[in-house]
Amino acid sequence: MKPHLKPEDAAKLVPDGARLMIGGFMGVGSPHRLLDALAQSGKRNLTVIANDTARPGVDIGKLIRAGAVSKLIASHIGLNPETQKAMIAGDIEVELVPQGTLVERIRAGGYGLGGVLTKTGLGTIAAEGQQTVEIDGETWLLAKPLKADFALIAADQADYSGNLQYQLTATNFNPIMALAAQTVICEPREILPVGMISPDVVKTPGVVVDYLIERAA
Amino acid sequence: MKPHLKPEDAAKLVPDGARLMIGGFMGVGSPHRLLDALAQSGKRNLTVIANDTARPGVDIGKLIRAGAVSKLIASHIGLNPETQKAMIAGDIEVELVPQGTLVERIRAGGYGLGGVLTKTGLGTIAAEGQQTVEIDGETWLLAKPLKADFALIAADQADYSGNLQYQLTATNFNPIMALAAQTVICEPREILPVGMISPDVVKTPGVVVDYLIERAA
Amino acid sequence: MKPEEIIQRRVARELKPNSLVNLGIGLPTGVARYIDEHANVLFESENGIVGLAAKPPEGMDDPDLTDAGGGTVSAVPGAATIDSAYSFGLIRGGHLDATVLGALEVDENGLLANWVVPGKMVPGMGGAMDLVTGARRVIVAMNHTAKGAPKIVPKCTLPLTSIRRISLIVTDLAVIEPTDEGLVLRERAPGVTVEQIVAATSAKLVIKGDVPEMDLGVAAAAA
Amino acid sequence: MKPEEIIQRRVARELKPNSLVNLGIGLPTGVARYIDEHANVLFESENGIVGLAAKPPEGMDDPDLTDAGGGTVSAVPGAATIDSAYSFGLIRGGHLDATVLGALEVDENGLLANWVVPGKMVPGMGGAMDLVTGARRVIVAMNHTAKGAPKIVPKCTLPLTSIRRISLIVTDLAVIEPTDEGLVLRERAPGVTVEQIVAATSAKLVIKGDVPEMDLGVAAAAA
Repeated sequence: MKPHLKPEDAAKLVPDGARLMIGGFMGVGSPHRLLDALAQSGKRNLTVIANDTARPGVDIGKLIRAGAVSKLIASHIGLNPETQKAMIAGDIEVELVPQGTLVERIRAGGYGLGGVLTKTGLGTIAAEGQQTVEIDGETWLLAKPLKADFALIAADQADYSGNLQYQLTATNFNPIMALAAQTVICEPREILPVGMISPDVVKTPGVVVDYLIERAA
Repeated sequence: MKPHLKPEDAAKLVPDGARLMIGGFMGVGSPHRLLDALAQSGKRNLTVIANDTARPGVDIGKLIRAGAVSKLIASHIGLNPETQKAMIAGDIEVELVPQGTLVERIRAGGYGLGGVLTKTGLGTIAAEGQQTVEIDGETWLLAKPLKADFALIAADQADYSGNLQYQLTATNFNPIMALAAQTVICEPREILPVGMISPDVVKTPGVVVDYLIERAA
Repeated sequence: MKPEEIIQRRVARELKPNSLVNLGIGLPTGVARYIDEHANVLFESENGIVGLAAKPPEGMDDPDLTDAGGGTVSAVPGAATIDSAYSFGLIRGGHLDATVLGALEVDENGLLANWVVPGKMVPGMGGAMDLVTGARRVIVAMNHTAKGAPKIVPKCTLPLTSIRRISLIVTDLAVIEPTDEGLVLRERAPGVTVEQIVAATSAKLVIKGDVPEMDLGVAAAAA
Repeated sequence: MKPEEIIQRRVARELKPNSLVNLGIGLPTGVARYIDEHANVLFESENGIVGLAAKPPEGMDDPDLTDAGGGTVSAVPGAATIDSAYSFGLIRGGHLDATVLGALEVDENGLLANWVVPGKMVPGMGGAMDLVTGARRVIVAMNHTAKGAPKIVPKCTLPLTSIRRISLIVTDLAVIEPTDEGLVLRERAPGVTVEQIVAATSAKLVIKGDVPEMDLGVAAAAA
């Protein structure tokens, strides 16, 4: 059986300065209770890799508001003015990455690839300082792998052994991040006995998950 | 509704000299009836991209026995001596690719990537003549994308709109190949009305599938 | 007819039956209203769904079924949900037939800037760079001018979204196609003259013979 | 005890509780027999399953549930099936704790050749190169010699499977660990002398002090 924790105890596993991947897309499919606990725990200097920072004070936006984040790698912060303000003030170093490139970089990290080659961003300011590769006379942009200390993800169902299943658009970055971090903590909507999720529906095998967040009391 | 065909009519769509991706792993998850029809149709000069060629006279092994294949890109032919014999005789040009690299090359083709960087095969004869890329002083092998004219795949269930679901180890290369070919022909075990496969269980959205093979009469 | 409706109706006519389309948040989203429902145009959203449909009835929304803006949506029968990697596989791999998005500027080379105003607005590119680089057709849907200033300019002053030429520009005044010869003026909005379009455009337009009026798919009387 | 059983029993003791392991077809597959079932070692097969189990009862097999050799298998409760890309993501991304596979040759640098005999046998590498390059631990399980000829050699004469050094060699005679100092002889099979091992090995072995006998997890009497 997979170790299971209360959100506040999971938050304690994360040290100041940790590099986190956080699932979700505008908060949809983010580990809500875990982010609550983390924002309240007074962490500092976190690096966050995520699609976005949701809205002010919501989900990842809570970490931003709490001043817990010093570095952010994301594709979009347009709906969270607090993140933009912190970036302009120099409180958060922000690396903006095209969304498709961001997810491939995370996947490359999890899959042991040295990177992938893409056309996205090539020739734009988003490619400045980045390596290009010539193949058969064509130029491609190298997207380098991303890895993290922790992946904080959400799932719809988990079983006791940590097998995960996701629902609808709450899937997004979660299954990709589950492979790219040293320690994977998942907050599922519900936890079921082993065998209750069909092997074909499992999208993340439990063997890559380290901790489950217990259901709310 | 997705166009649906008998296997023999689907075989007619494939011209001599076509480049085919064929799903399956030792025949498991291969489009059995479609391969039957194709082997009987007297095609010549096909290029086949597949994990393996199954066993003599079985599934892709039927195409080999029929002399339909002039080029093969695969990871393993050890269980089909007929393929090995044809290779040694010079009747089939065989490119052997590590399995993980093969599937990433197919995925890169389907995902619009210029390639992926891997350590697999680096420094071995399997890497001869291939491009390497230096990143931060480390050497990686470039795995270039593969695409095809046709993907001939199998699924467990399809719905009328071509949404596909796969089962157990019959999944293998099928969902990856479904994105990497101009024309995708799928032979499902059963075909169901739209709405009978949950959106979360669909692994290949019907929009990338071109034809379904009808059930056996 | 409001400028927005002109744009949306005209873009709707660009979308082919059985095609897969991504509509940007805002004005482009409204294009869906004007698609013939029998045409079976399938909408996708880069946060992970193929088969997006309009907002659900009040009280029937699900927080786990949303569009790229985070708003709740519904879905058509036969929809499929996908992870972010697969979603961008569709977009970048040439499986998306068309994307419709807004622009800050488009230039004579057909290049688009729509993601950043340095020093002022830095929202991030989200999926815009992927969409503009990967979709088979990139259709810009925008007002012809912003506060009176032309948005179709000789050369983008803002950072580019992609170095790939877009396919078509549809505004409240005109339909313009970027080609090897430059920006070809294809159509005028109802009642708008070529001279008005030229005046509202700082880029050079290629004008060949008679420029027809847009067909908005509505009876002339209704327009 | 048969040579095969010695190897399988000894390898079984290398597999940690709660780890994910890939067993090659043939001799390595038999390692599973000797794993404590409470150790919760999870087996995967590169054709797309995590949680592989032994052959099903006659008549209860499913043609869609197979191992990498194409033979039908069963699965443990909580198994997950995955596509080939994900499968090699696990293997290449460092998620596989150990792979156990056979070898044609292993050399003093700990390099392995196991996929081709040029001009004679060209089966293809299948997943072998990925496994040897990507798994956290690579354990070679093989007979010490082939028809009397040493398989542990100064330098591989056959094409390498990977330029990565393997973790451990387990044979019917010895346990040998490739290290920076060379091939260290760690253990002897029951009743086998260091001299016998050295005689059956053409590579140089590093021998430090007393070399203990393998613990095969069976009572001495039974062995």
